[in-house]
Amino acid sequence: MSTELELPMFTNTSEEDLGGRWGMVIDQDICTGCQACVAACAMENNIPYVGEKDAAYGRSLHWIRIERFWQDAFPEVKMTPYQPMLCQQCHKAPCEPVCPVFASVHSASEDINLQVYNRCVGTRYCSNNCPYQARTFNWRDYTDTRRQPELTTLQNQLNPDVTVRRRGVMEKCTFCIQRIRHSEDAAKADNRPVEDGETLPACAQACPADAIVFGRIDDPESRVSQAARSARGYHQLEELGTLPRVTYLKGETDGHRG
Amino acid sequence: MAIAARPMLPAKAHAQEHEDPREHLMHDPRPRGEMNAMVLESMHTAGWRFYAAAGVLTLLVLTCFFYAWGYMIANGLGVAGVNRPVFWGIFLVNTVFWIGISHAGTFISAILRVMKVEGRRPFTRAAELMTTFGLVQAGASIFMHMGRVWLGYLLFPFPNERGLWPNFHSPLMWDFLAINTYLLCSTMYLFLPLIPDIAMVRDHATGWRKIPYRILSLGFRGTEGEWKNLQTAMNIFAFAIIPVMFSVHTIVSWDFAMAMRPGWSSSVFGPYFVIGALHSGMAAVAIVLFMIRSTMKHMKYFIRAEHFNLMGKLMLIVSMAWAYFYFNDYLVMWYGGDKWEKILQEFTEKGPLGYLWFAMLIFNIAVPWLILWNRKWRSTPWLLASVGLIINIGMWLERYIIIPVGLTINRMPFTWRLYVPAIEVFLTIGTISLFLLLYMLASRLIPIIPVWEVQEGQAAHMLRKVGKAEVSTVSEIE
Amino acid sequence: MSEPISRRDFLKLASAGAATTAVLTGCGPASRYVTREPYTKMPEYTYNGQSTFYATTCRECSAGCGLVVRTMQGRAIKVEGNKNNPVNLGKTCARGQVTLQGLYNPDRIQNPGKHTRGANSWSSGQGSGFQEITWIDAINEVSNALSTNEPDEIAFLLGMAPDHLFDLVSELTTAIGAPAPIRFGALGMFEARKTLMQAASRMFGTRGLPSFDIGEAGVVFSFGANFLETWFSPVAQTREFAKFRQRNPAGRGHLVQFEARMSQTGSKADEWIAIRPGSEAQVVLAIGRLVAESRGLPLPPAFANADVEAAAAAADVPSGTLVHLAGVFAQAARALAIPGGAALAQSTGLEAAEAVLALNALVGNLGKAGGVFMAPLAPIADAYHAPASGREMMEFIGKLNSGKIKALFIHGTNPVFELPRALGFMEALAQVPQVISFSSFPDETALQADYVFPDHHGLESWGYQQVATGANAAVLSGSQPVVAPFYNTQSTADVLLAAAHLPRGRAGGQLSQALSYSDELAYIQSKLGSLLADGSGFFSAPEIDTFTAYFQQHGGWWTMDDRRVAPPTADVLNRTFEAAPAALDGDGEFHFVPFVSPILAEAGANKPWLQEVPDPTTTVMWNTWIEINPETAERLGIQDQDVVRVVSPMGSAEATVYKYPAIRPDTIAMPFGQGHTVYGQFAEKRGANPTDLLGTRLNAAGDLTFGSMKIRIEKTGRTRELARLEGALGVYGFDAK
Amino acid sequence: MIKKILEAFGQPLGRIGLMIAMLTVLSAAVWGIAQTQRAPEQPIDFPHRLHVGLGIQCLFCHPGALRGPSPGIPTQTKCWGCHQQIAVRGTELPKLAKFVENDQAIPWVPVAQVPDFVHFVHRPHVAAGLNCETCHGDLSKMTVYENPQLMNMGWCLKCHRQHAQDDSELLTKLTDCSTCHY
Repeated sequence: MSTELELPMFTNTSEEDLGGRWGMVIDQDICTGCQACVAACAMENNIPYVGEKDAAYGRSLHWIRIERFWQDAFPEVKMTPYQPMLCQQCHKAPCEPVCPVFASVHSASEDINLQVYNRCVGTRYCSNNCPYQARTFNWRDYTDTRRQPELTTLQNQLNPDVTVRRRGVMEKCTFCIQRIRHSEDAAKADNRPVEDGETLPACAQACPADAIVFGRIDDPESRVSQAARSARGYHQLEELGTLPRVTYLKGETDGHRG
Repeated sequence: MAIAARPMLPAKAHAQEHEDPREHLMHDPRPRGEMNAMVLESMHTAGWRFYAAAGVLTLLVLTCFFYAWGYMIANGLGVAGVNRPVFWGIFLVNTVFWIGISHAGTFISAILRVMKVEGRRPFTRAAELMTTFGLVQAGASIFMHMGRVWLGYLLFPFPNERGLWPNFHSPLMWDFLAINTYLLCSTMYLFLPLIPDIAMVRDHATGWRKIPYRILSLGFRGTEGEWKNLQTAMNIFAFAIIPVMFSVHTIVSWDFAMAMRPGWSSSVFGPYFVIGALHSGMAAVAIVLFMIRSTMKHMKYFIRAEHFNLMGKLMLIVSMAWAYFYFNDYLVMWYGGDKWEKILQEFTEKGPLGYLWFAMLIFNIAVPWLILWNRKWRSTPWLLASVGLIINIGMWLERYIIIPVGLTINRMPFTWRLYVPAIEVFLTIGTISLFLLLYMLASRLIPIIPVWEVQEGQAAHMLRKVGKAEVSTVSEIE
Repeated sequence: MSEPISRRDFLKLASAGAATTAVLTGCGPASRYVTREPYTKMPEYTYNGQSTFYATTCRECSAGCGLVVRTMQGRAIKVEGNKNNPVNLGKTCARGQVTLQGLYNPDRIQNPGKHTRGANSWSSGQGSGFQEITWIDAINEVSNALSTNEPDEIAFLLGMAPDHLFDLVSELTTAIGAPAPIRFGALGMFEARKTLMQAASRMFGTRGLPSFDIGEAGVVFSFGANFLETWFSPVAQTREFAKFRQRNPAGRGHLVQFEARMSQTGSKADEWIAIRPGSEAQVVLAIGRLVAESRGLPLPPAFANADVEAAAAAADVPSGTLVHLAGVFAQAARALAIPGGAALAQSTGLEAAEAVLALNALVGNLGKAGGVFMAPLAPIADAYHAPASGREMMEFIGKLNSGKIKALFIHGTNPVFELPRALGFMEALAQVPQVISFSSFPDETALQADYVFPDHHGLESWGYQQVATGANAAVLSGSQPVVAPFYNTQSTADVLLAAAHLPRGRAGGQLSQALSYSDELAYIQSKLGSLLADGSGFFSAPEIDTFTAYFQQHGGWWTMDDRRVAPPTADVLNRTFEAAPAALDGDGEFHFVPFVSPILAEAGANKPWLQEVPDPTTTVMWNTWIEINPETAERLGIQDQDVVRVVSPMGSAEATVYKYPAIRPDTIAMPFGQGHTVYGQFAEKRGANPTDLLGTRLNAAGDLTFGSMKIRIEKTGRTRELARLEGALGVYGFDAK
Repeated sequence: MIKKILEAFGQPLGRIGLMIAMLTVLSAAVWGIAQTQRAPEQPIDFPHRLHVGLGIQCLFCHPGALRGPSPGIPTQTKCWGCHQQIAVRGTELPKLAKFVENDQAIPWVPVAQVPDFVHFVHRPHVAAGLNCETCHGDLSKMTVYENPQLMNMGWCLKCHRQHAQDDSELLTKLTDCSTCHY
């Protein structure tokens, strides 16, 4: 099939397309762990709540979670800087090659990892292979009003630009691709380029500390590119060579003393 | 060898060791008609025990297999114990386990056939049946594991208007294809040697029962030409299926070895899984032989201590090989000193599930090594069978430790959680019952003993006097 | 999938045909059978599939953040921040984000009705304690209550936010000569807001709220002020904090937090000093003294009585630490000290607050960048009206108990849940013959009402809100409906006005003259009128209608210039304090630190997604936990998942233990926000309420000393799993549950 | 008994019976699929033919197509805007009148509808110069709208590929999963 070649497939990267397209910078020094991003993400992306029992069993569907650990014991105890963890949109994503049905594919045009819900058969291989554990799975029909009548009113707020997932489907952060598409379309309508900061994922838009910066990393002048050049910058699990598109700025737990 | 053994053991014990070659099946021939009659009788004698057992199993299959699975499909995988980070649970444990079971069949019937190990003759079919039915369970387990099994057809490469194909980069895809191939091959390989026996049954069957046998026996009449072709076909398959068998479990291991996870991405997984498969497979054969022998008529004639002895030896060797591979991998992991793999090892040993690890080592290594070294013990059917059972539990635990326990540890410590099986337990029982049920039915529908092979062997064997001792010799049949 | 599927269509869906295709194409439910219902009369500016954005104000707390709500086909889809509003500059907190789940909450009260006290049923039906009535009758009831009772027999209890309803009711009460409305909110109680204000007025001689310029400060000492969570204006302060850390002229800011239990704010601190509850005042004074010394200043009378050793002993921290900290504070170019919440909720709370202000005066940052200011007074506000303090509430309760109050109107607050049970508000309600609640949700206070006349949800209603603090400008944040009301609800302001206009009784006559506004909108316009002349706003208009239109379009009106005022610095340091340890209640072994859940706050528990948003420090979801230091737990033989009972002389509460590494071993902490007995399916009978344990002690400013309780802890022998986002295995080791 | 059955299948008649059985099953499936593709019944049998015949532009009633994703289904205000001028005759207009006087929304059932996991935006397609007929067929020949063809992914891709021609960059963009699925 000649069409086979035109499909977005897992391909080895040649060095020139390592530039990437969309990127994010998260400053852990000013992230206050306030969870605004978590809530905003859920509201924007029609993420269902799973209830206490499933949440307790590690089935909550947060696309972004805020991690923190402890160092030492009382009274020297310190909390490690809050670390928002979301899909890193790796350029060489471990989740992509392992999906048997191309449900987890690389977007050749946007250079992010996609999850094609209607293609997903739920082998959960991608989530196993994701070193960031950034993928969540619909263990039940959390959006079925026949099972949960209380949803009938709550579902009035469902975002029509985002697919509502049913049971057995893998899902993850999309960098709010629907917003990217919308701004691209708007820009095209009055033919101009998409401006820096015009597209913001829900998390970056909500973040009160403005700790999350989003934009085009192939544009050296964009705010995100400049932030990414900070000396405090690093990538999660860089040693794996997944080329993540999210740059973290180290939080300085011990500030200058006096 | 016999001479060497004499001073070691008292004569009495010595006498019970089937040293006398006349006690070997091959040297204890019976007339064809009689032997056929025995096999046929074993087929259509089904007492109340048989029906009771079949009934219970059917009930279990209906509830624990079909109903439980249906319930899971309707309500999603939430009814199972899987969570984040343990996205893979017992379903894949079962898959690997059943594929392992299925390996013995091919090994015994193909490799031993190729190597002309005469002892194999009476129970090749018993083993091949295991292969086929085991694979059925493996396949079912894979589909149970899928979140949207109703879209399973997307795994098949079929031309469609979307121009989309399955992802041949995915080890899961290879796995899927490999298992299908293996199922196909092993079924055909089960069928070929079956033809003469089916023909035999056809000749004795009466009434409507004759029809299916007539169809299945493909009009085999036993002319020389037919035998020749059959032999050729079987030889070709025997050789061809061996690489398939090795590749299948290697590919299964790649599901893990290719993944980017601490403890999984290991180059030794391929051969290690193959050996592991044989380990559980052999053990399973031992169990099955025991059950056949003790439940079906006339089987004490066909399946004798010598065969258990043979199986025992095989199990011992395989167990040792398995131990070698396991500790090889373990040593490499430990010496490599990767941060995450160290943590994983610590977790498997000292973590809340550490007892599983110790149990596995005891079941897979200690028990067989302690019992199987002794010919007398390993020749004792019930003992060998129980060792087989223990080994199977051990191997199941081994897969459990690789999958759910291994998945608990990943590179994001914030997500580490334990896994508590839920409906998987019932579905596991379901697959086991289905396997047993299929096997029971098969044992009454087709000759569980390849009569012609036994007869062939008996015809080929004779005792020759060498000095005082009588030595068993076998001559090629052209 | 998003819209409900009608029965007929569902049958179709289930038909063999659809099923086959669904399977064959992998298309899930065939959504073409889902009927979309367009507006009957589509407003000309809306198109299908096109979003319309409305600017309004967040009502989740009284900070007054501006929102822009995305709506589609008459439905609110997403809440976003209003970029122009100076309070939040386009940002929101988690609670603001989840506002929509309040709007679409399945448990909203949908009709006005007569309600039998204590009956948890909110729609008509035989045997149900709720009898739906028409709005006409409802208005009659209100009018009766206003006219038949003597003026001083009428009382209004309103929410914490100084909004248009408060102004309207104030006018109403003055018109009929009834006592002025009382505003109450748990957040105000846990902030000890009155204490801070009183300290400011006593030190500076000016009324109003002080505001602290965190963003420009070099070193910030926060004495119990959880300014990143619920204190005053969290979103604004979080923005300031980010500036303080990374975009700071004075270099990366250094935060030191003094508190017994590490709050979310404390977790961001560079140094977290776990001082013993009750020792705050002493510590502040000691640091003041040390700062004066290390700066080589003459020791001001304010810190003369400070005893460093005693303070260190009382606080249970090495005196060396205090010396070191004083050094940090003294040497900093721009040092700032903030008094807040827990530190002021002690018998010595007022002294502590004053001492902190004195400390600021000592380093001379009053009215300077990175220092202390007085928050600008909101436009059209005559003064900043603080919510009621504990004392005022106790007096109010006394009045209710005395039976003087014949009719009580409650709107926007839930004192039965929020006030300490020991104050007996619920029992007091029983003494009131007629309680009318305007609550949108079946909360504990509405449960004790005779009538429930549900107000619109915040996103369905008009209004404005005077912003108390958070912005440098003077801000009046505007609200407008972003969706048509979903249920048969009515704006409380309209109900009151309608009632006032009914020509009946003595009150009626006066009222209809006094409150001559045709409706809520007219009232708001009349208030906005005074701003027309004011040219200092970022927009102005020739006449009121245009002005109102702009007001709604931009989500409010605010000045362009910085309206903060520098407090007078005169003789601030000449007052003297005696450094006495705080008085404690109860004889328990442990100090009790109740804190407001940063996620749920006082009214978030009925929103499922807020329940599922993990607590920042413990990552617990969906329930209440009790924080114990691991050592203490070890000593008491308490494991993870054990359910324990904390007991104070006033009451007890049960919840699952969380072994919290960052809390004093002699302290037990518990979040406030759960433990509702009613309040909808998501909140009902979930968790426990720490206010059940609190006492009635007041500090000098009349605020409740919720930090003064000493409690006992008992095992119950039961265990209950706590829903945590974190995997305990990874965070606390393999032997953790 | 069983023997008889088995033998029966051997007979030509039995064979034919078997065939028929198979055919019925097959046709049932086909019928099912056809069912889902047939236009559902509408609250009002709206005669597109008539209105198009009167020269009313598609975009007059479906203006959304110019601006964004969905062209929109006209509300009763839109219909009544003209029809209050026109005598209420025939079988359908009374229905409309009824909706208007009860002030109910007309529960139109969308026909040209893609599943929810497909995000189709009309604007770029209109901007690319496609006529409504290209996808929706000639409305001047229909009363109640029916899809002229299966609107499935193959159909979309075919057109996208044609449009891209040999512009590889455009092709990647137009065949990218994220163009429609998110």
